[in-house]
Parts: sequence; C-alpha cells; structure tokens
Amino acid sequence: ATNVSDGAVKLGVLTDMSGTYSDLAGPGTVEATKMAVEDFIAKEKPDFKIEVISADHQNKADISANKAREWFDTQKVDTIVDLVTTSTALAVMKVANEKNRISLVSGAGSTPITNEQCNDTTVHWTYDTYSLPVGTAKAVVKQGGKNWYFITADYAFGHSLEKNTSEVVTKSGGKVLGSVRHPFPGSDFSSFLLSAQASGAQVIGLANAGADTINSIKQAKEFGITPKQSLAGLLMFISDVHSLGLEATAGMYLTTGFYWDYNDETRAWSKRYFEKMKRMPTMVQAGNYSSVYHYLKAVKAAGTDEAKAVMAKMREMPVNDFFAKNGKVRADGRMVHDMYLAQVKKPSESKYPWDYYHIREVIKGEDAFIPLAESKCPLVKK
Amino acid sequence: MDIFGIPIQALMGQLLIGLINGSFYAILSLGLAIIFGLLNIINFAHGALYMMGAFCAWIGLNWLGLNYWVALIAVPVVVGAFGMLIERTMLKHLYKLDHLYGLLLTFGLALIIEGLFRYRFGISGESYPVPELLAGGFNLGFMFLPKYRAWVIAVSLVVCFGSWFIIERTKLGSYLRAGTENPQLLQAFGINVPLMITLTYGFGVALAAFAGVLAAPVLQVNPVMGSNLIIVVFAVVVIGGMGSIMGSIVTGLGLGLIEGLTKVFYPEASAVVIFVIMGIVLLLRPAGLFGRER
Amino acid sequence: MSTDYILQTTDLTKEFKGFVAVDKVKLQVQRGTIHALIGPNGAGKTTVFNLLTKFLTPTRGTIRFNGIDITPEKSAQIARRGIVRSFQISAVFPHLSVLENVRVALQRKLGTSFHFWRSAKSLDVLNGRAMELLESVDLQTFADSVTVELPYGRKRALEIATTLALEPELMLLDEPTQGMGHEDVGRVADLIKRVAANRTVLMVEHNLGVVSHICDTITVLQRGAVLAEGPYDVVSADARVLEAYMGTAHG
Amino acid sequence: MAKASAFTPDSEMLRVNDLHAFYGESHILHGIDFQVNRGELVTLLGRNGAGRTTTLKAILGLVGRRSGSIMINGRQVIDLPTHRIAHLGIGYCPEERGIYASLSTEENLLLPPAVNSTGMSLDEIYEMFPNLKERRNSPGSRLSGGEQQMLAMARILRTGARLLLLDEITEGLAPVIVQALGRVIAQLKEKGLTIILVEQNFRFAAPLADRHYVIEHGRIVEMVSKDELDSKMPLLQKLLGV
Amino acid sequence: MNGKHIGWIVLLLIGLVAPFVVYPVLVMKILCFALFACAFNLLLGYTGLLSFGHAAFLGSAGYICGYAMQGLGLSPELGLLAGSAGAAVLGFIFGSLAIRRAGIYFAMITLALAQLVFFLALQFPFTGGEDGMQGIPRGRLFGLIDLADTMNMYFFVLAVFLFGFWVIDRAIDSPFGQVLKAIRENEPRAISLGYDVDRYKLLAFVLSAALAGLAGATKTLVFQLASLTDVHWHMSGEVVLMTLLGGVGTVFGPIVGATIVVSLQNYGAELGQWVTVLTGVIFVVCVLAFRRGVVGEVALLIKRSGIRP
Ligand SMILES: Nc1ncnc2c1ncn2[C@@H]1O[C@H](COP(=O)(O)OP(=O)(O)OP(=O)(O)O)[C@@H](O)[C@H]1O
Ligand SMILES: Nc1ncnc2c1ncn2[C@@H]1O[C@H](COP(=O)(O)OP(=O)(O)OP(=O)(O)O)[C@@H](O)[C@H]1O
Ligand SMILES: [Mg+2]
Ligand SMILES: [Mg+2]
Repeated sequence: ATNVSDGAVKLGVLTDMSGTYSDLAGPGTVEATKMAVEDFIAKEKPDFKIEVISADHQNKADISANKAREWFDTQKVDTIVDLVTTSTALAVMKVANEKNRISLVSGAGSTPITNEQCNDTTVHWTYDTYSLPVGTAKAVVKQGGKNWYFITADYAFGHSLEKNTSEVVTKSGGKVLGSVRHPFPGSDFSSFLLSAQASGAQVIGLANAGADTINSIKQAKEFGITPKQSLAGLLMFISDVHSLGLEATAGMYLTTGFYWDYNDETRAWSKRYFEKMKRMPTMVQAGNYSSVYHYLKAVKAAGTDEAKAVMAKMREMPVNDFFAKNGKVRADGRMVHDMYLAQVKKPSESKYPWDYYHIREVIKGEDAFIPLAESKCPLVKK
Repeated sequence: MDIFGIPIQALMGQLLIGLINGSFYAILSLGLAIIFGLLNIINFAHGALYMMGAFCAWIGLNWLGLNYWVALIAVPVVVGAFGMLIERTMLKHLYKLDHLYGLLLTFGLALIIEGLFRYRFGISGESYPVPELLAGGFNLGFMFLPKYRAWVIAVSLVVCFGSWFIIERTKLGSYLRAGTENPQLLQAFGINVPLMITLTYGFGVALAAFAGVLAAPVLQVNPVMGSNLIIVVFAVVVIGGMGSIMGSIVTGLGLGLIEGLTKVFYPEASAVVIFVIMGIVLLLRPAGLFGRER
Repeated sequence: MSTDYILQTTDLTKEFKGFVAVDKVKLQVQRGTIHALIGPNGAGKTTVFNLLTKFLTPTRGTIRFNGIDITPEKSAQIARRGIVRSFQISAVFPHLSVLENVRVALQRKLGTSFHFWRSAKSLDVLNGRAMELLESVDLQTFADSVTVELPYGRKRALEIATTLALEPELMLLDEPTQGMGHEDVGRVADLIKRVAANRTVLMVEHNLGVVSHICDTITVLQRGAVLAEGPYDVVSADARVLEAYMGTAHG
Repeated sequence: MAKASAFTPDSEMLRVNDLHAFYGESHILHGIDFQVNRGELVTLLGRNGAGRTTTLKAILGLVGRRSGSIMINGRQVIDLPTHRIAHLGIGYCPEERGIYASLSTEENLLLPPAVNSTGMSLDEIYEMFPNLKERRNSPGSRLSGGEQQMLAMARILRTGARLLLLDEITEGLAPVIVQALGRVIAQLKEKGLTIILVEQNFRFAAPLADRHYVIEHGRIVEMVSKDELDSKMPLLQKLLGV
Repeated sequence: MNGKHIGWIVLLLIGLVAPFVVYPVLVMKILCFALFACAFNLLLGYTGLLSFGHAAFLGSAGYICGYAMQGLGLSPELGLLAGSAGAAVLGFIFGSLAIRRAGIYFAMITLALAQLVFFLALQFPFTGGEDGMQGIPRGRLFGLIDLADTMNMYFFVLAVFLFGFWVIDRAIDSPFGQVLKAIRENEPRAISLGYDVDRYKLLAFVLSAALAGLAGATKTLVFQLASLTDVHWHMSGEVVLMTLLGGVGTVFGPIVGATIVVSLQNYGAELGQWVTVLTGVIFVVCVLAFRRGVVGEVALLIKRSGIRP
C-alpha cells in the first residue's frame, strides 16, 4: 500500500481566479486539476485518497506565501499547482521547499524558476520566457523577417523576454534595429507603434503580455502598421487570440506548448474540457493537467507522498500523455517537451469555433529550453 | 530636419497622438470636475463608469445589434441614468456629511462594478470594431492618421467646450456654481436643487460613458480599462485645479501632449511624467493651474 | 512728553486688482487705551485688521509694534509677539471642553506642544490659570461643558478668555458684539472694559452705544482712508462723520 | 379644498399652526402659532437662540424635520419641498447672508429666478445700493460684511416675491445704511408686500412693524400689536432683556 | 480603571492566546495591518486628513527593510529601523507637498504621489520589479533569537505592534494631540493663537508614515518578501476600509477593522472573483449605514444603555 501522509494526497490549486490571468489559468486550471484526479482514479485505481482544494492568490505574492504556509501547516496540503505569475510562483516555491513539499508550476513563465532561484522540489512544466521567443524568432527570421524592433513592457519580465528574443534573432542571422519601453500596464500604444513604424523594421516584437499585447495588436492594425510590417507576439495564449479575434491577429506567429486541435488525442481531451468550461484550454490549463497526472503517477510509483521520493520518481519516469511525448523532468526542475510554432489563421481559413492556428513547426524539446549546460541552477552538477 | 535627434515628422505624429490621449483625459477630467464642482465628491467610480460605457457599447453591438452611432447617443443616456440611480439611492444620503465619505462610497462602487464585469466578461476583454464610416485613415505625410482618431479629437473638443460654455456662460451654469456653494439657499430661491444635483451627476457620468464609447474601438474593452486610467485622470484634475472646468479641459489636452513628447524623448518616464508635473505644480501653485485658493 | 504708541502704521495701503481698499492709513494706537475703528460698510476696517495680523499682505506701508517693524513677519509670528485677534464670526474649538479651549492657548508657552510622547496629564499644571481666566469672564461654572452647547454670548466670552490666555499686549476685536442680544452686548462690553485694564484693545464695532461707552479714541475710516480721529464726542460731532456713517442716529 | 380656502379670510398671507422643528435629535420649535395678513409687517423678537431663525427656516423647509401646519395663501405647504414653497412667492434673506463666493455681485443679484414681474429692476436696485453698483463685477466673497448684507437684501427685491422673510438684516451695517434700509422696508410695505422681520435691533423694528411676536424656547409667548406697544413695553423689556 | 485600560488588557490577552488558537502567521499578518491601520487612523481620525497614498509608506518601508536585510545583511531590528526611517523621510516629502491643502485635495495629492512611488518601485532594480523581493531572511534578533522559528517571530511581531500602538495611543493623548485636535476643530483660530499649524500637521503626517513604515517592514520580515502589492493604490484603499469598518477616530477601531478585512481576504480566497465585489459592498454599506464603524457603534450602544436607568 502507498504510505500517504495524513491519509490523503492533497493538491492545492493556487491561481488567479479573478485577475489578469484568470482566463488563461484560473477556474480552468482548477477544472483541469479535477479532471486529472478523476482520470487518474479511474485509470490507475490508486489505494490512496486524493483531494483538491483551490484558492485565489489575487496575483499577490504575500497572499500566495501566506496561503501556501497555511495550507501546508493546517490543511495538510502536499503539493501546490498552477501558480500563475512569477512573483507568486517564486514566493510559493520557497515556502514549499522549506516545508519539504512540491510545487508544480504551469502558469508562470520566468526562467529564474529553474535557474538562479531553482530548488529541488519545484517542477516547471509548461513554458518559459526562453522557450517562447526561440521558436517564434527563429521561424520569423527564416521566413525573411530579418529586421526587428521591440515594443517592451518596462519591467523585468519584458526586459528578459526582449533579451532572450534578441539573442535568438541575431543568432539566426537577423538584426535588431532598436526597442522602445512602455510603462506597465499601458493602454495606449500608438506612440510606441509610431516609433516602431519609423524604424522601418520588418518585424515588431511585442515583449509584453496580456492586455498590453492585445492593445498593441489592435492599435497596430488601426494605424495601418500590420499589413506592411508584421507583429510577433512573444507571449500569447489562445485566450488572447480568442478575445482579439482573427481579424486583428491573422498571420501572427507565436509559440505554444499546446494546441487543442493538434491531433486526435489533444482533440479528445480538449472536447471534454470544453464541455465543462465552454472554452478551449490554454497551454497552461492543459499543462496543468499533465503535471498533476504525472505527479500522481509518481506518488503511486514511489509508494509515498514524501516530496524527495516523489521528485525522484517524477524525474525518472518519462511524461507521455496528450500534452507531451517523451517529456522529461530535468535536474533543474524543467520539464522538457516539444513546443509548437503556430501561425494565426485568416478569418476565411477558420472553419469552426476555436479553429485559430496553423501549426507550422514542431520545436524539439532540446531546442526549446535553456540547455542544462547553460543553466545557472546550483542543482545542476557540472 | 531634426529636433534633438528626432525627425520633426515623427515629432508631429507623436504630438498628434498626444492630443488624442489628451482628448480622453479632457472628457474624463471634465466629468470629474463637474461632479466635484456641484456635489463636492471625487467620483472614484468614474473609471468604472467609463469602462461600463465601453462595455455597454459592446453589448449593444453584439447582443442587441445597435451600431456605433446609436451607442454613442444611447449608452451615455443609459449609463447616465444608472448614475442618477446611484445618486438618488446612495450619494444623496451623504451630502450632509464630510465630503470624504463620497470618495469612499464611490470607491466601493468602483470595486463592485469592476468586480461584476470581471465576473461576467473575464479579464482579457472584448474587441469592438471601428465603425465602417470611420475606417481607414488619412495620410498626412508625416504619419498615417486613422480617421477614427481624428474623429475622437474633433468630437471631444466639441463636447468639452460645449460643456464649458454651458457652465461658465449661462444662467444654468450660475445655478450650478451657486449650488456648489450653498445648495440649501439656492433651493430657498425656488430652484429644484436635488433634481439639479441628480442631473449633474448623471451628466458627469454620461460624459464618462461617452468617453468609454469613444474608446471602445481603439482600446480592448476590458474590466480594468477604467481603473488603469482613473488615477492619471485624478492627477490631471489636481494639476488643473479641482473643480475648474476650463482647467480640466486645458490640462487634459496639455498633459496629453506632454506625455506624447515624453514617449519620444524618454519613454520610460511617460508613466510618471504627469505625476512629476503634478508635484512641481503643487509646489508652485497649491491650488492647481486654474484652481482658486479656498 | 511724547505719547507712548504701541502700534503705529504709516502709509498702510492695500490694493485689490486696482481697487484700493485701504488707502495710506496712519493709525496710532496709544498703549493702555481702547481704540475703536469705525466706518461705513466696505470702508476697509476688516482689511486693516487682516493687514495688521498678516492674513493679508500690505501693498505698501509699514506696521510698527512697540517700535519694531513687523511688516515682513508671518501671522503666527505676529501672534507670538503679542498681537492676538478675534474673528468676526465666533471662533472657538467646538468639541473641546471650555477648559480645554483656554488650555490650548496656554499650552503654547510650556513649549511641549510637539511632544507626542508625553501624556496630556502634563498639561494639568495649566488648569489653575485656565480657571482663573474663565472666572474673569464668568465662565467658571461651564468649565467642563462641551463648547458647542454654550449660548452665543458665552462663546464670545470664552473667545475672549482664550485670547487673554495668550496675555496679548494688543487685542484686536472684530465686531465683538455682533449678533448678540442686548443682555450679552452689555456683558461683553463690560468684559472688554475690564480686560483692557492692563492692555491695549483695538476694536471694530458698529454698535455706537458700545463705542461711546468704552472707547477712548475712535478712528473713522471711509473708503479706505482716515476720515476723522479723536474721542467720541469730537468724532460724533464731525459733520462728515455724521453724513458718511452715523446718519441721524447718533447718541 | 376650494371650500376650505373660501373660509380663509382673503387677507391672510401666512398661517402657522403648531409648528415643530428639529435639527437632528434636538427639538427646537415646540408648537409655534402665528399668522400674518397681506401687507402686514410683523417681527419675531426673542433672545439669542430662542428659535426665530429656525421659524423662518422651518417655513421654507430648511430645517432637518418639521411638523404642524403652514398655510401660505390658503395653501398647505408643510409637505412641499423647499423650492416649491419658494415658488409661491417667498423671498428669504438669511442670517448668514449666503452670498455666493464664486459668483460676481451682479450674478448674485440675478441668481434667484423671478417669481413674477413686479420685482425691482437692476437699475432701481443699484440706485438704492450704490455700493453694489461700484462692486458689481467683483466676486461675492470679496465684498465687505456690510456690502454682503446689502446684496442679500437686494437679491430678493428683484424677484417680485410678495412675502419676505428677513433675518437680522441690519446686523453689521453702518447706522446710515440702517436708516436707508428702514426707508426701503417702509417703501416695500407701501407697495403691499408682506414682511416677517427677525430683528435684534428693536429701535429699527418698532416704527415699522404692525405687530410683534415674542418667541422664547421655541414657543410664541407674547403678541404685541402696534397700539399696545407703549403699554406692554415693560413686559417686552423683561422678555427681551433690553 | 476606564474603558481604555480594559481595552489594553483584552488586547494583550488576545495577543498572547491567539497564536495557539488561530494560525500564527495569519495573526502576524493581522497585527501588521492593524498597526498600519492605527497609524493611518492617527492621521484621519485625529488630524482629519484622509491620505489616499499610505500604501507608499507601507510598501517602501518593506523594500527598504528587505534590502537592508538581504542586500546589506543587517539584523532584523536594524531592518525595521531602516524601514521606518525611510518611510518617515518619504512621509516628510509627501507631507510637505500635501498638507498645504485640506480635505479631498489632500487625498488626491497623496494618491498621486503614492502612484509616483509605485512606478519608482516598479523601475528600481533592487525591488525586483513585478517579481518583488523574495526570500528575505528573517535573521536573528539582536544576533540572538532566531526569528525563523514561528513562535519567536510571533512574539517579536506582537511586541512591535504593541510598541507602535502605544506610541499612537500616547500621541493622541499628549500635548501634541491636544493641538492637533484644536487644529481639526478650527484651524484659523489655532493660527491666531500662534500655532504654526503646518508644522503640527507635518509632524502628525511623518509620525503616521513612520509607523505605517514600521508595519510594512515587519510584514516584510514575516512573509520574507516585499512586493508591489504593498505600494499599489488598492492597498491605500484597503487601509481606509479597515479604519472605516473598525471606526474612524476610535483607538481600537482600526485593529478590529484590520482583523475583519484580513480574515475576509484570507478565508474569502475561496470565493475567488467575489472578494472584490464583497469588499466594495462592505465599503458601501459602511459609508451608508455604519459610519461609526464596529467599535464606534458598540461604544454608542454601551453609552446609550448606560444612560438608561
Ligand atoms: N480680498 C479682496 N479682494 C477684493 N476686494 C476686497 C477684498 N477684501 C475686501 N475687499 C473690498 O475692500 C473693501 C473693504 O472691505 P472690508 O471687509 O475691510 O470692509 P469693512 O470696513 O470691514 O466693512 P464691514 O463693516 O461691512 O464689515 C470692500 O469694498 C471690499 O469689497
Ligand atoms: N443646524 C443646527 N443644528 C442644531 N441646532 C441648531 C442648529 N441651528 C440652530 N440650532 C439651535 O436651535 C436653537 C434656535 O436657534 P435659532 O438660530 O433659531 O435662534 P435665533 O432665535 O434665531 O437666535 P440668534 O440670535 O442666535 O440667531 C438654538 O439653541 C441653536 O443652538
Ligand atoms: Mg498527505
Ligand atoms: Mg437667528
């Protein structure tokens, strides 16, 4: 029998239920987590109980840290999942590690999670700010988009996104003509777009996220920039495309860790998800399912829910499900899997609801993430 | 020709864009100033009502099939009526109290409105198309000016100066100003002050909603669009001199321009420049540029 | 023998956007007297008070207090020099007790007013003096009442007690009896007379009864300028004053 | 309704019965009863805080809460909102003057809407108060105390109101102006206006008034008509503490 | 023994027992916010100045304390000191600009200045931008007591809170407090009595800022992080809510208010989207029907029933 602490494996979904990221994570991840648990029970028939609780961290690091502590101390939570936004992820990872519990990060994207700030009880599952530009920038340069100009959200996340992308652009033979930094959050981007236009660059890289990206795209079209120069969204989710509409986004390149309409397996799962949420899943939500399922398998395999043992099993077993093929959890906590380069369809090409992407390329896992050799994580033995 | 290394053409473009943003500041701060003038309340819900205006336009289009032009008239009326309802049911009870309570109440209302829209529409928001009549743009040589933006400038100037004229130059305006100071006595002169207050609040709110409809085609319509903007607008109002109608219009437009210039020369500072200006203005003229010392 | 003037102004002028509210006023207040400033409405009396206490800045002219030029000083500084004013509308601290009202004025001299770490009990040493002051205006029985509850006339009396607490050399009273019933007018006039025993009072007053009763010297202002000056009998006999101010109602 | 008014004597302008008024929790008027005929001038006398101002305010509905009956021109107004009462032709000159600081002198003058066409013209008013003409464009807040008092008075003469409620209008005015004001009031009375005067200055009020009501602690305690003035003088002096 | 003494004793008892009944970290959070709200109340309740920018002091003190501990390796007591001092300096700057205006003007100016601070916090490299400062060590108090231990930390926080609360309580009831009261009641009169009112208001502002800073620095120690949340204008609104809910101008009100609001946020996290709406509703209800706040209403009840024979 599995030796489980406090009689149950308890999962806490700590996510943004109402704020900026509630569409790409939020209630959807809670549902995905529950689906993973149900599927696991149905398929693997575990001999331990599994419980799920959830809370809104309101994108605040202190609320997250407080909630995590409380969950560990009083609710006997074993593992916290999702953790959208980097500040909350970092805060919870630290607490979890101190208490010898596991964090499965699907929502947050900053690379420090598996680099400078890495620890041995965290797995970073779905994407990061390295993997996204890699695919997009390479592909766009290959298509002839050699000259780039960046519109960057003026904070750490935007800066690192810009930096990572610039490197890839130059490495692939492109050129960066300049960049402009906009306040975060912003609402009017026309000035910055005008600067980008004046630069004469072929590609305007949007090193920002959420509403900022959406507004940039919308206004680029309004100012007659988009057909002449093309945009590259460096962090875009299908929920963003959905709310902007194909009219405004058609032709854009973006990188994603998951697309619902990719193959039969993804379609089958996504349809089930759609039935519950009335929306197609984002990569965060799909990735979260995958991470939870893998974790539960590892608990079963390890015969215990003790963090270190489970982590060892998670690293040992490959990830094979609709989300990832032969995915692997590395020493630094990175789950390496393939990413996809997508191009947004023209409205005329879209045949049915949520038919948004052409998948143009599969980016192999080893290319998509920072090579272990370059990792700054102390856990990586060199 | 260059100015500080920036081609004059680009500069012109940026100034024009600054003016467009300034138009939004002007309409919003005008509404705040009018409300503040008569009710002595800082309408913290102004941003939320602006957001509501944008959403109502979207709802009108997508649920009821009402086009932009209908929305431009109907939405301010509807949201204005909602404002009047708020005034009648809640604000009304606060006039005898310290004016700070009005600020607090509208702050609470802003949270409620924003929360409800978040609940219903999610956070990433919806897109509103540019009306066909105003699609496309003019090539001005130095820049491509979308027709829609030109329309925004024109219509907001008309609305702003129209409101100014009514308030400063007509009898109705003198009632408004008198009501600001001593509503009780004004009522004793035979003027229906409660109605006037309700209508004024409704009008201020309608202005916010009007700005919302104007903004819908250019910005993503989302539940936080108002709260991001409102603090800047507060700063505009403080710089202009609170309650000063002309102050809010001129400062709104002026700060739009200054912000536009900052975006060219030092984009990192564009979010703070207004607050820095505010600090300086307050040091030199505590009552604001157009404000009266009280 | 030269007269001892506590306050002298020369050429005191205040212009508001071209409108001259106070015009080259030469005011000389003799120590130890009650000096009245009267004149028709809009003559500039309140403005003179505002200039003397620096609630307004003079356009021209100088103000000398005890021979020192105080023209450039600020309101609070002037108050600390010993010139204290009362207001045309009653000025008390409505939700403090009557005793506390007076104590606030006394407290400044202790020099502990910025001491936020000290207990307010340290102010109790002032209670004795505060009671004395209240007694001087017949308010001792009200010491613990909340000030709002006092009748109007008593509030004026309290205001005077508070002003006295500062031991001003020169008290400026702006229409101290305005809005009072007859009883109170008499009471306050007596009070002013009494407290003026060892200090100087400069007051604006429309109630000629009071003026004739207690004032030693009267300056009549008209359109910002001094029209006449002298004791009541002299001034009230002046034809110009009769025409500009008193009409037929003198006496 | 028509019947009721038929029984009201035609000459009656205002009748107040059992008027109670409250500010928040404090009960200020305890059943005021009095009545004023058309063209009459009555005064409300009393000590400070007796409730004279409150009586005027209660007639206009400017107090926190009121009850009882107030008939103006035979019409019950206790339940009407202030502005509707004002429309019945009432001019109110408040104790604190109520000059609007943000309006110029002239704007202040023109502020109250005319209730009928019998009011004075601007020129007539400026003739009566030359000070105001001189300061016509300066903001209300910049007027001297006395100028404000004149403005407050002048303001309601323009509207053509037939019932004037005047609260301490001689307060803070130079004796010459007080005399001038006395003449103005006499003229108004001549014109047939009905006036209620709240006065501290008995010397001013006595020759003008037809009747005097004395208020004490929110009740009418005495009514003295013009003819009885001499005989009741001692009583009045006692009541008012003159 | 009066009501206030009883209040103190009850407070002390609750403080000693609470961590054994309720989750201690939550109690620490409550204590931090209670101190914050009390500091804010010193300004609103006793000086009549509504600052809508108090988050700036809470947040910046948090960053300063965090930097002192993490970047400079100072001890916790020095960290707190640095945080409060920083907030005091900031308060001096804010105050000098804002106290020249009263009422709503004052509120607006503080709000806008706080917004400036927010943008600076987002920009300065040492704050970690939107990621915040993470993993700040709690250190050893006076080099001896290890604060990593929850109970040690708790009693330290309790001590800090009581100290701060005592300072506020004393300031209200001091010669300085008397002058503040006089200024609030009738400012021109206070001037004419020779008080330089701006300096008194400024001192009150600085005092309030410093104590808000103390709260912020303590919070940083507790959670071992400093983030933008604490400088955001929502936080400025929250502290108003706490004070209003508990009772403006009552000594214990802000503590009660903070307890309610923090618990609501904590236990209401499951409500997700509705927390904002609920907060808004509480605001509206308080303003419309409940202006004295919990403590104010209770005090009134006691007073009323006491008067009856
Ligand atoms: N701040 C100001 N700006 C412009 N004019 C002013 C200002 N203050 C006063 N005045 C004008 O100066 C003149 C003198 O005013 P002041 O208040 O000194 O009169 P006063 O003698 O006190 O009259 P009263 O007896 O009526 O109170 C008035 O005509 C007034 O309108
Ligand atoms: N707004 C108010 N709130 C509470 N009490 C008030 C208010 N206004 C007046 N009072 C009280 O009502 C009572 C009557 O006041 P009122 O103003 O009617 O007196 P008055 O006879 O006109 O005397 P005065 O000579 O002072 O004008 C007084 O005791 C006063 O304190
Ligand atoms: Mg367990
Ligand atoms: Mg009165």
